[in-house]
Amino acid sequence: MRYTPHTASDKERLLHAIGVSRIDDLFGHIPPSLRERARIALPPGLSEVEVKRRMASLAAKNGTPENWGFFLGGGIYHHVIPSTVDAVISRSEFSTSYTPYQPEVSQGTLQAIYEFQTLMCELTAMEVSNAGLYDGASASAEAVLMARRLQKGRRRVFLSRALHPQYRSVIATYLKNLEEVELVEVPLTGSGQTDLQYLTKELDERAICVVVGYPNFFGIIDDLGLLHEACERCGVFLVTVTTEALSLALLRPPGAWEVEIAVGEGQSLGIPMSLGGPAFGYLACRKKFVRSIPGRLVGETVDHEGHRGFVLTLAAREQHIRREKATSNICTNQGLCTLAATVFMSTLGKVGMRQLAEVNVARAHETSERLLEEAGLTPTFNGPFFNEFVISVQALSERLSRFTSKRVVPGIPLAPWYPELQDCLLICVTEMNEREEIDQLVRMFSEE
Amino acid sequence: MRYTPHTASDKERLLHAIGVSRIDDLFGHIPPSLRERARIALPPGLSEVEVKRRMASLAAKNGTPENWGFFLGGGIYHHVIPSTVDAVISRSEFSTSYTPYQPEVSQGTLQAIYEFQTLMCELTAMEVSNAGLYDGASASAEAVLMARRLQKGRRRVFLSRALHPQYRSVIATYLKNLEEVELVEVPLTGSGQTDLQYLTKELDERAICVVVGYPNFFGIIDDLGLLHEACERCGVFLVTVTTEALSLALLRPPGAWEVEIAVGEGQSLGIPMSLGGPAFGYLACRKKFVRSIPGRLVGETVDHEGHRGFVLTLAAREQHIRREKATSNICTNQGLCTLAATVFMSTLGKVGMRQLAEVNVARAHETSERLLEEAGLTPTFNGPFFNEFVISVQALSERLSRFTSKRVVPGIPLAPWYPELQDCLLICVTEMNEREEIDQLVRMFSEE
Amino acid sequence: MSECFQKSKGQLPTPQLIFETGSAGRSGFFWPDNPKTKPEWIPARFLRDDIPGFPELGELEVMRHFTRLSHLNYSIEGQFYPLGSCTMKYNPKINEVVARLTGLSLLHPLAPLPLIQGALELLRGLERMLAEICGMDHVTLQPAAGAQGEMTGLMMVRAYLSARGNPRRKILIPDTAHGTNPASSTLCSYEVVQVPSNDRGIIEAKKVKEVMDEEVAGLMITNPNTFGIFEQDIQAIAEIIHEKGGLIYMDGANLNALMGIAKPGDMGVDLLHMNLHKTFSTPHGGGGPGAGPVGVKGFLQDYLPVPRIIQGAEGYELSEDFPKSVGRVRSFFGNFGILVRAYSYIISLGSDGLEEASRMALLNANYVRSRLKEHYHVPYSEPCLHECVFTDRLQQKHGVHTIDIAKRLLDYGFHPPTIYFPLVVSGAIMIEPTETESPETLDAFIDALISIAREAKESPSLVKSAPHTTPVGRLDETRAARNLILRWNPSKEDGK
Amino acid sequence: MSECFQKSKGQLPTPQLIFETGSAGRSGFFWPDNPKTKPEWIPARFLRDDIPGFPELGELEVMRHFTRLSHLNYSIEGQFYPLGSCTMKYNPKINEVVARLTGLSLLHPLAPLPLIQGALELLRGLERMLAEICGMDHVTLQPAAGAQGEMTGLMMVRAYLSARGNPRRKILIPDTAHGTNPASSTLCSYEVVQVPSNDRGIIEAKKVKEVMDEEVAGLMITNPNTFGIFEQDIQAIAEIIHEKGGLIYMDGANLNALMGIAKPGDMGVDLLHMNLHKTFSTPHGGGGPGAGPVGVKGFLQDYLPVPRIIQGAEGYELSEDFPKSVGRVRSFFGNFGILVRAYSYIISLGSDGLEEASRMALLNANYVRSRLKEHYHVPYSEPCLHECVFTDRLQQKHGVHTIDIAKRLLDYGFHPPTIYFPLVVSGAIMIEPTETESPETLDAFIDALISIAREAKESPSLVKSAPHTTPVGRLDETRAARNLILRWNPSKEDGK
Ligand SMILES: Cc1ncc(COP(=O)(O)O)c(C=O)c1O
Ligand SMILES: Cc1ncc(COP(=O)(O)O)c(C=O)c1O
Repeated sequence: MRYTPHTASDKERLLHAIGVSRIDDLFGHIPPSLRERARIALPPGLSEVEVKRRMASLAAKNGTPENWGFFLGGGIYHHVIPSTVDAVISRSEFSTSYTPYQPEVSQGTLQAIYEFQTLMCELTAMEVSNAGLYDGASASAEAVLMARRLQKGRRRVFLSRALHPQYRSVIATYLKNLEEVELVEVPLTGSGQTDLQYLTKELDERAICVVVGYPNFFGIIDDLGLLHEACERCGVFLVTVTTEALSLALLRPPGAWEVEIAVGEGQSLGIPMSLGGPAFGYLACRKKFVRSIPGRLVGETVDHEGHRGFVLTLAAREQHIRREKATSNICTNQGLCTLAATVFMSTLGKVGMRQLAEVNVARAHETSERLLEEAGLTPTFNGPFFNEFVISVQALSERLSRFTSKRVVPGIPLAPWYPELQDCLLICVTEMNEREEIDQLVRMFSEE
Repeated sequence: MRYTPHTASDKERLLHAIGVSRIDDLFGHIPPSLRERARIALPPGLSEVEVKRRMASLAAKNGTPENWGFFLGGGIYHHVIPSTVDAVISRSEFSTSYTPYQPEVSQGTLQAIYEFQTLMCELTAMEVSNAGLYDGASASAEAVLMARRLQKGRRRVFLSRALHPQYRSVIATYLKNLEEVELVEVPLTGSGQTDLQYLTKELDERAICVVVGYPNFFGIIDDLGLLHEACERCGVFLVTVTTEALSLALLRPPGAWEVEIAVGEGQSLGIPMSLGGPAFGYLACRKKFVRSIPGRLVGETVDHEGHRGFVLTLAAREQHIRREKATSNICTNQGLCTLAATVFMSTLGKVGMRQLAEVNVARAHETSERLLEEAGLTPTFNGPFFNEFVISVQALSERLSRFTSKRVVPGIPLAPWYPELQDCLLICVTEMNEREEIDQLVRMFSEE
Repeated sequence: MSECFQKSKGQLPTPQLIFETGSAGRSGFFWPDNPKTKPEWIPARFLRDDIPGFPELGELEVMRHFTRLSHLNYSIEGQFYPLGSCTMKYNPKINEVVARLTGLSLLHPLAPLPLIQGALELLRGLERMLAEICGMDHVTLQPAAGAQGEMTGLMMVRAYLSARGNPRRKILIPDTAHGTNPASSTLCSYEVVQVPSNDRGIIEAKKVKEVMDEEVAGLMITNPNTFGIFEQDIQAIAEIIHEKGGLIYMDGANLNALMGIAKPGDMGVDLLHMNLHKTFSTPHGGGGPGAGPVGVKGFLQDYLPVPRIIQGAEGYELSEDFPKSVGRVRSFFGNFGILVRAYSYIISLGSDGLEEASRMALLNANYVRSRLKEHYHVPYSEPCLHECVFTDRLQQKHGVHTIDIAKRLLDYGFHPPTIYFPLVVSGAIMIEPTETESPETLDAFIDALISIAREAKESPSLVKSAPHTTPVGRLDETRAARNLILRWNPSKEDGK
Repeated sequence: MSECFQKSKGQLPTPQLIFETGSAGRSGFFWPDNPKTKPEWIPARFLRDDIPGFPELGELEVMRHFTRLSHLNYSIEGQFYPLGSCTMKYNPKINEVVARLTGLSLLHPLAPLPLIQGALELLRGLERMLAEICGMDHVTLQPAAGAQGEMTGLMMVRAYLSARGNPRRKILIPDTAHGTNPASSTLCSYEVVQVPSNDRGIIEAKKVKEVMDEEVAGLMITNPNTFGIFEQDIQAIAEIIHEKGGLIYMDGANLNALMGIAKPGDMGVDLLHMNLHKTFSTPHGGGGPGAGPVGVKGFLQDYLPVPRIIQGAEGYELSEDFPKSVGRVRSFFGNFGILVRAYSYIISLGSDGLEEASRMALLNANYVRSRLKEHYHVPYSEPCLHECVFTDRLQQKHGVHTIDIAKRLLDYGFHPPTIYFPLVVSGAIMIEPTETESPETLDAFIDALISIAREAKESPSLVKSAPHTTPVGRLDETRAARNLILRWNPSKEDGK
């Protein structure tokens, strides 16, 4: 049998030691009515060769940037992954270990998490970071829940309409059953930014927090300085959500704008797109909020000889100690993905992170400029953007099918989420888009 | 720069410590005439992304069993490779270590080689095995050289015409400059075996050894019992060469026929075809010949506390000690490939090795039977075979082009090496050939 | 390995942090062009300086750093990992291979449907296979882990009950439950009512009856429970709950005990989550990622989270058009890469393989239990399924506690079991060997535990001061929590 | 890691052999059908019984066994590996990725040409790039390693000279040469005449002149030589050799010192081999596989081994139609998978990268030399290129020898340098840091060596009894050679 090493005589021996004669005796106490219907109706097991063939044939039915012109972003990005990343996370010492509850034999994982926490603090310019959450969307929801815990008595949560629509849905799901909370949507301005005037008007002492994308779903950079000012006036938390973590290597980080909580999705940092998961969410905040943080934290300490070592700490916030009073229900998180990000950030380092971010900005802006100049398209918004932007294309859906026939996906149509943005396309350009690919995009948009 | 960690200030610091001001000063003593012309005219370096694209585009110009019907053997076989194999040999502790000259910190490699030696002894039923050689062909040549050392005064080497033609070429190359050696080719019988009658007649005290394929190049099993009898009468060594190592899991092994030296190619044991390399050659023999063995040997010993440990041993045979008197010039061998084979054989084990060999026999024979019955083809030989066989196909080359248009490679045409086997095709069927693939082969041969 | 050496040499007891190595200006990344952001693209006030404290290392330094760190970890492929409730079984390497096929790993979740048909076929297939294994009608693959599955499930309970007029206030949870159960309940605004287990380690129908009323939304039950004991009364309990209009949510984290042996769907369970990173053998990765699909009976299907995969005219489609749905619980479609591994695992094993997996899991656990029961106190005499629980009662009289036994096991080269859980048993030692361990490994582990039981008698201080051979000694956890240092600080080292 | 623990605990000092574990009938392999060979297919007398002694393990046991073994090894990605003459540089991970592309790894060497055009294009490209780097006209990629390259080269020398009437009898080889040089000469029936190096560590033209005559086929010279010293007289020597009709064969194992700095082709070298597993960074794999391409000047091209890649009308072709060729030196086309890695490495670095690699290799070696020269005796004052040689002369007076220094380095977490080679210097310690090591690593290594020099004075017995911290202690090599045990023996263990 696959992966069970027991031979017939092994079984005999074990049964004998247990003192029963058949394996069925071990669960003889399970009601027969259950036993009778327990048989699983699935095909017989496959050899590795057959499994590989099956999976390869499924894989062959999909399209990837390897065989399609590819300009998709919207929360998941096609970025370079240095070969160090997979080399490290494939090491079974990392991939097949458990949550580091026994610190003496988990220093590898623990130190790596401590390094991850440090890197995320530096990247976001925040004081503390946890060890990671499921994804950017649930991290946003956790941030709102955390803000709510810290802002007792308040009940309104403002979500920018420029926040990733799926993230807004997830936040809504998480909050739905907390009846005292009210979600308010902050409209957009013509530059694709969060409407500051609206906020200034609406914010008051009832507000828990304002959640904005940074950059937002349209790739656009909101002015966190002004937003934070508006929030601060009424003691409202500003929560930033970054779906494109790479942007923080270049943009003024949330911490520099003094936001209270900065969360985001880490997929850009060395993790393949993988249909959107697994990657990881991160949550960083001011140190004074540390006891309200959801998820794991690793802290530095010493052993009995005074040697530095690392342990999971402040566990009293967590479900396995605090149960119904925990700061979150999260247990298994996305450990190996945060390790991938740690290796990614370590490999690129100070120099490489900046350079990669600049390459993204340059390619995206050059492409945008060419689309306006050479293809005569219209920008939907005029706010500054990182590596994605929205353009308006006449007869979009018709054009899209022409792109498909040429094996190009030029972007994400926005209408399903933003009815007001009919015929608008979110185009993402990263370092992975080669010159010829961009040329083709411009050419195809130029053709009438 | 790629893979050199030196920053400008690192360089400054090192130069200062050395006491020179420029790196060029370090090789100022190299004649200027050489310096002037030293510039390498190659394109600039590429990023990982670019390298991957370049390599993928080269790879895309090739055809593999993943996208072609594939019945090629002839010394390199498409076999299953359990995923354990790559998982182990990718571990950098194995792949990035050096030859285990420092045993205290190389016990991993040393023990694995010791296990390899044991496995090869068991597989061949010989008494000792070395740690591997370059490939089956050079291992054959080394076996002949070894036999020559042990059979002083003799000078004739008999090579079966059924021995892999490339191996015969390599043996000829290795022996060409040893003027006293004479190569004699032993003809074939109608059953595709080595001509015993010829041998019985020709062998005498001048003969060093007879080298035969087992199975031979046509997949056919020579009767080693009769051959060894003929050799033994005149004190001639019988050397067997196995290109399809998997066959030894089922066939009576060379040692059971009392051959003196058994060599072969190990590619079948867990190593991808990789255009024929790297894989490894092996050489096993009777224990009394051990001091004449070429290549490395690992032996068991103890440390100062009496704990078992392993070391390279009998190094006095080798080039780094014995120099021009060494048993061989081999130094770097194919270490990681022998490790792959060790993992392969350990994963399959006693049960799996046998099973896999039986599957090969069954598929090859069933295919052969169907080609004769359903497609009406003629077998070229009638000797018993393992997983490849020769059939005669009228108007072969014409038919081959039809196969090519259907993306099937039905076998290896033999005419280039055997002019007498015009229109003969060597067809190999392994466990990797699925039923549909075999059906297609039979169908295409059945079409007129 | 070097760390071991260093430890025994008394030098460099822990490796450097990645921030403590390297040299200014170094990078392991090479990119041919280095453009600069123009002010007309992004105004300067939105830009930052370099990221302070980020590492500056070459590629080799990065590899060496993490390779060395890896050597400080225990892992399944290094040794036995008998963590109760965690199902640390072997993670087949083939799954890692197929998950890395670029046709699966390079998919974009917002790509047009024709580009992801293979992925949707896989997901649909996995939904069906999981439903069959559990005896449920529908499955959602979205939840990222067991806890998110619980939350999703409870939201469905709430939505369903709300639709029938009253979401109700309370959830019954046995005292043996995992901490995520109550924590998830809170997230759904349910108040937790703890149901005590009896002296056989299980929940009795009559206890449930006592607390069940029309304000109870349902029962969250783990089966087999965290003692590894089958909840004998489950069918009767389900009747009681159902009669009063409540639902049965099963925590399926221990499904590894049940495959082919009993289907939750036949026990009266209305919905459950599974931990693919346990029963379905995706690697734990030092803490994730996992996946926590939720299976439901037909009457709950309208409440499943969106998007759902449906069969359309031209292939699979994604639909959000389920007005009763609890909504979206995470972005995109869940932890796809993990789902791929679980799919590959299930088709590798097939019916018989899955059943054999559970059977051998039971055989191994019972063997451990029967060999250790003379040496360690067994709190419950009930037969166990896939895991077994002991306590430190016999050792306490020598002053040796569960934590000491656990740490001493490290010296024997074994990872400790889960300890101090379930909470209802004092000093619990919970052992789940899983089916992938050989009898010889179990024997070596059992022998180590027996030897420790002897040491506890004969030289308790040896046990109490363990571990003696790990890269670091027992760590001061109190200090970590009091004097919080949660990140390396550049100023500390560089004197900046 | 477990082995370290076990060591310090004094139990299980070495792991079990794979044959000592498992259980009869177990296998890590699963295949759906299990047919039996019919007697009419293969007569029974040609069949064997089961393979005695073969392991019987599950997949997890296999993985665990080899994972544990791996932990007993030093490796580049674990620590610095300053082996002189071995060029243990970092092996970029990207090369491992591309070498595993199935379009490269699943190619059959006897497939029709249209199926291997990409492979041939790659090989042709690599031939050209290597020729450019060395300044040669043609390259063969067939030789499997340096030694086979030497043999191939000498066969070409012999074939060329034979064609001109006399293969000649002798080969001149410096006393500093690697052992493969004389061993390869023997294989080609050449008698070795050793040329002594002078007190500057190099070969003098006048020494060569003394021994050169019409019976000498040529000179085999390593440049830079195995001291890391550039053979200053090489051009003069080449003239002497050429004048008498001989050829210059260069052992290019140390090419890592020369890229972009000096081309062998400009030095009068007629042919040379390169070790791709050194200069071109393919991993050493615990002893291989490598590749030893040979570059030649135009006048030797007819003698290159077959097959050769030629450009045909419909793409690349393979030709054996070179009647003067030395023939075939191995099956198929060489170690293709290694050639792929070298190709990837070269295009990654490009001109500037290759030149920088050599420059940094020189910088690192000179730095080590300058910092250590006060502490260890330097036999030659000549400037060094990519490696440097010391001896134990200063330590000998305390009874400490090279071997002790080497073993003591293990306690400091470093792999020892190459020792007792080159043979001409007594107690040689040959250090080749390579370009991929950072100055910080060099400093740590140098500090360790300085500390050992101090220990040699102050506590020589500590050094002489090293290593103290390795999984096994100093091993009894004499016993291994006297009481030969070259394989595990089933009968020994099972009492069969
Ligand atoms: C019984 C039980 N329930 C729930 C969970 C939570 O699952 P996860 O860690 O995947 O969120 C666990 C995991 O440890 C568990 O053991
Ligand atoms: C100087 C020198 N020449 C030749 C060789 C032989 O090369 P290979 O080991 O690849 O056969 C070596 C390798 O160690 C070497 O260092």
